[in-house]
Amino acid sequence: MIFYPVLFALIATMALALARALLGPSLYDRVLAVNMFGTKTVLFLAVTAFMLGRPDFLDLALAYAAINFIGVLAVLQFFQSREIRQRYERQGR
Amino acid sequence: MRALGLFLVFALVWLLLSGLMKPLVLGLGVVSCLLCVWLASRMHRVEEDAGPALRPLHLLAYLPWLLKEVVLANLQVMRVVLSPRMALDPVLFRLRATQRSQLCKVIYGNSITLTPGTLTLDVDGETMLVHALERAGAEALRSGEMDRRASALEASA
Amino acid sequence: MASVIDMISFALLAAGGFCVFVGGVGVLRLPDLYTRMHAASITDTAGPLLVLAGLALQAGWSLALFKLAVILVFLAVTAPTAAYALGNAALVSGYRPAVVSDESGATDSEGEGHA
Amino acid sequence: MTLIFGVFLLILLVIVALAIVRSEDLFAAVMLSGIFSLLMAVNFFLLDAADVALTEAAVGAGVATVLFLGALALTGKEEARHTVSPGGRWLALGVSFATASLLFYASLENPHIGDGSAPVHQHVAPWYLANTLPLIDIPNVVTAVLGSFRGFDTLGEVFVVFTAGIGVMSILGVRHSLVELSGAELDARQRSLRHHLIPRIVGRGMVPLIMLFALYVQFHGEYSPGGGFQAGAIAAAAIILYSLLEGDDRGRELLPEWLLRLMVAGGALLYGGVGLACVLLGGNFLDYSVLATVPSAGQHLGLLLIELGVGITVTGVLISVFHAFARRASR
Repeated sequence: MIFYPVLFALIATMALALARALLGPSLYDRVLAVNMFGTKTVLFLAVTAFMLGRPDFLDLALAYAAINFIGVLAVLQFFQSREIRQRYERQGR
Repeated sequence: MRALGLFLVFALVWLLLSGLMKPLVLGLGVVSCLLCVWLASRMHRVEEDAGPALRPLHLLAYLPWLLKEVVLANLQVMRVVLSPRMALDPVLFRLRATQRSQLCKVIYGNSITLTPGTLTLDVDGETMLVHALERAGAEALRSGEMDRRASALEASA
Repeated sequence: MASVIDMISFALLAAGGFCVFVGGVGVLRLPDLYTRMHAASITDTAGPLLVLAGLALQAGWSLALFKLAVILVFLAVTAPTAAYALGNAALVSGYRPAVVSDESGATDSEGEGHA
Repeated sequence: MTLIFGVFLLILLVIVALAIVRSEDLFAAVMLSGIFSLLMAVNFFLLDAADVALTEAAVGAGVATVLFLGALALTGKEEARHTVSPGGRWLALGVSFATASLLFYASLENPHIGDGSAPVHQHVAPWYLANTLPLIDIPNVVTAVLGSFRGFDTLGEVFVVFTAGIGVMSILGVRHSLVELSGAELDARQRSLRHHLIPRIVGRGMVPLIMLFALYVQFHGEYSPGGGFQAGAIAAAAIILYSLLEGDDRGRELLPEWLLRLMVAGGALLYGGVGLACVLLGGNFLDYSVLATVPSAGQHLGLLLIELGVGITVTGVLISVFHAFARRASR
């Protein structure tokens, strides 16, 4: 019972992050929304593990906490190499 | 020496994660820890500079101070977000980082980001590019207290 | 005794939920990417801190307590790193902040404006 | 109450799915599919399917976004415009609507969530639940079903992963050293996150820890959620993280390609080999009871080995696919 308020808050925040992901306007806002969504998921899974009475299921939250940031690093690398290519193209012209 | 230390840390993490004391699982744990030590040593073969080491005891003193800063900064940013007319005055500025070791510079940069209201955008040698939500946050960073405390984490070589 | 712990735990969890929600509102309300990242930072620091502390009281002295601590450490280490990566990606691609007094000259140097 | 949370999350899921389909900006679609995956994991978890949720977590959070971005770097950022005649559009709408109505109609006949009298709970499920402990002697029924009772299905899955890996490598992994690289391509290819201090130092610390966690998941599949598939994806995420930070070439130094190929084939071979060993020892294919003098000990050994095979193959395939994309990414 004591877990309901926090779960409601988390789901509401997920909806807000989703709104940001849909609204954009820039690509980076969408990345921000996904990243935020990931943290909320970690917390949601952790709280749910206790609500279901299975604290050993915390492994899931742990997995997310450990590898969720890899996606954002891939985003940085994506934009970086795109920028390099565009700079070369500008010089080429 | 370094490998042994890593192995002990990994073994401790494994035991606390697993909590199973069956011989088979413990044996697999030893194998897993050895595998991770091997991986870590392969990674560090290409390490260029290590820099002065981190002082663990100072870290213990640093963390509570950081916690206090994080809580205060959180309250500040929440106040901004909830105020009906958000009077924003964001600043983008460069900041000197006096840490010599890479690790301590990272700790400093991430501490700046961890306190809401300030955000490290780039690290370029001695300077960091920081975005602050309010001018007050920028002034607090410029006063250099966090920089000093992060530098104190380094062993004086 | 147990009920006192439950009540403290409840208070921590609810406070954490509140912080997370305020951060979410901030991400929706604030005007540009960098300012929104400050709001997201609330949900990455105060939120997990309070929620995981509340759960820790529920866990008591068990292995779950260690896992909660590891989750908190991982979040504390990776969240600012992800924020750096995102901010830097925007910077590299020449994203201009909406309102800012620029005292660094970083956004004028290179790149083109980018929606 | 769980039902309300579940319904709310499913509504969010539908919104995300519609947005993915509607979006013409492929980058936005990739990011939204990240959210889709997170929502799926939470939903699986609420339905008590922790093992599935962990798979979704490992693949969706660590690997999928990276691979999607790799694919995006190969193609364009915008979805290609394809022209459909109005008649074709109406036909497509009609077919979709008919299929959806049929599915909806069929779902009316479905048992309710958690209904104890549902057919699935009458036939094999009770048998699995009753016999996992006496026959195999492990607490996690999912692993028992996956590895032993239905070990043959899982063997098939491993070979699907194996085949998929071979397929991607044969399409993308073709060497093109003869192709002349321009300066931009060469530069972009060599670019890594090496000069970014913060991700680099943090990533270096995280890689061994993620790997340790992957091995923990691998070897605890019999006791808690996890097993070969999940562990393989998490381990691959660790190596992919290293490759992102230090550049693809250094990633290939850390785990050389011959080793990866060995892993891709060796894992599947190990799984099949265990099955054959069972036959040679006088049992049925993949009947691990004959592997040791005590049947349950044999089951333990068999499960350990086949999970290891699954983990090795999945790790090898995912890393190989990543390398195949990264090598092509700057073209």
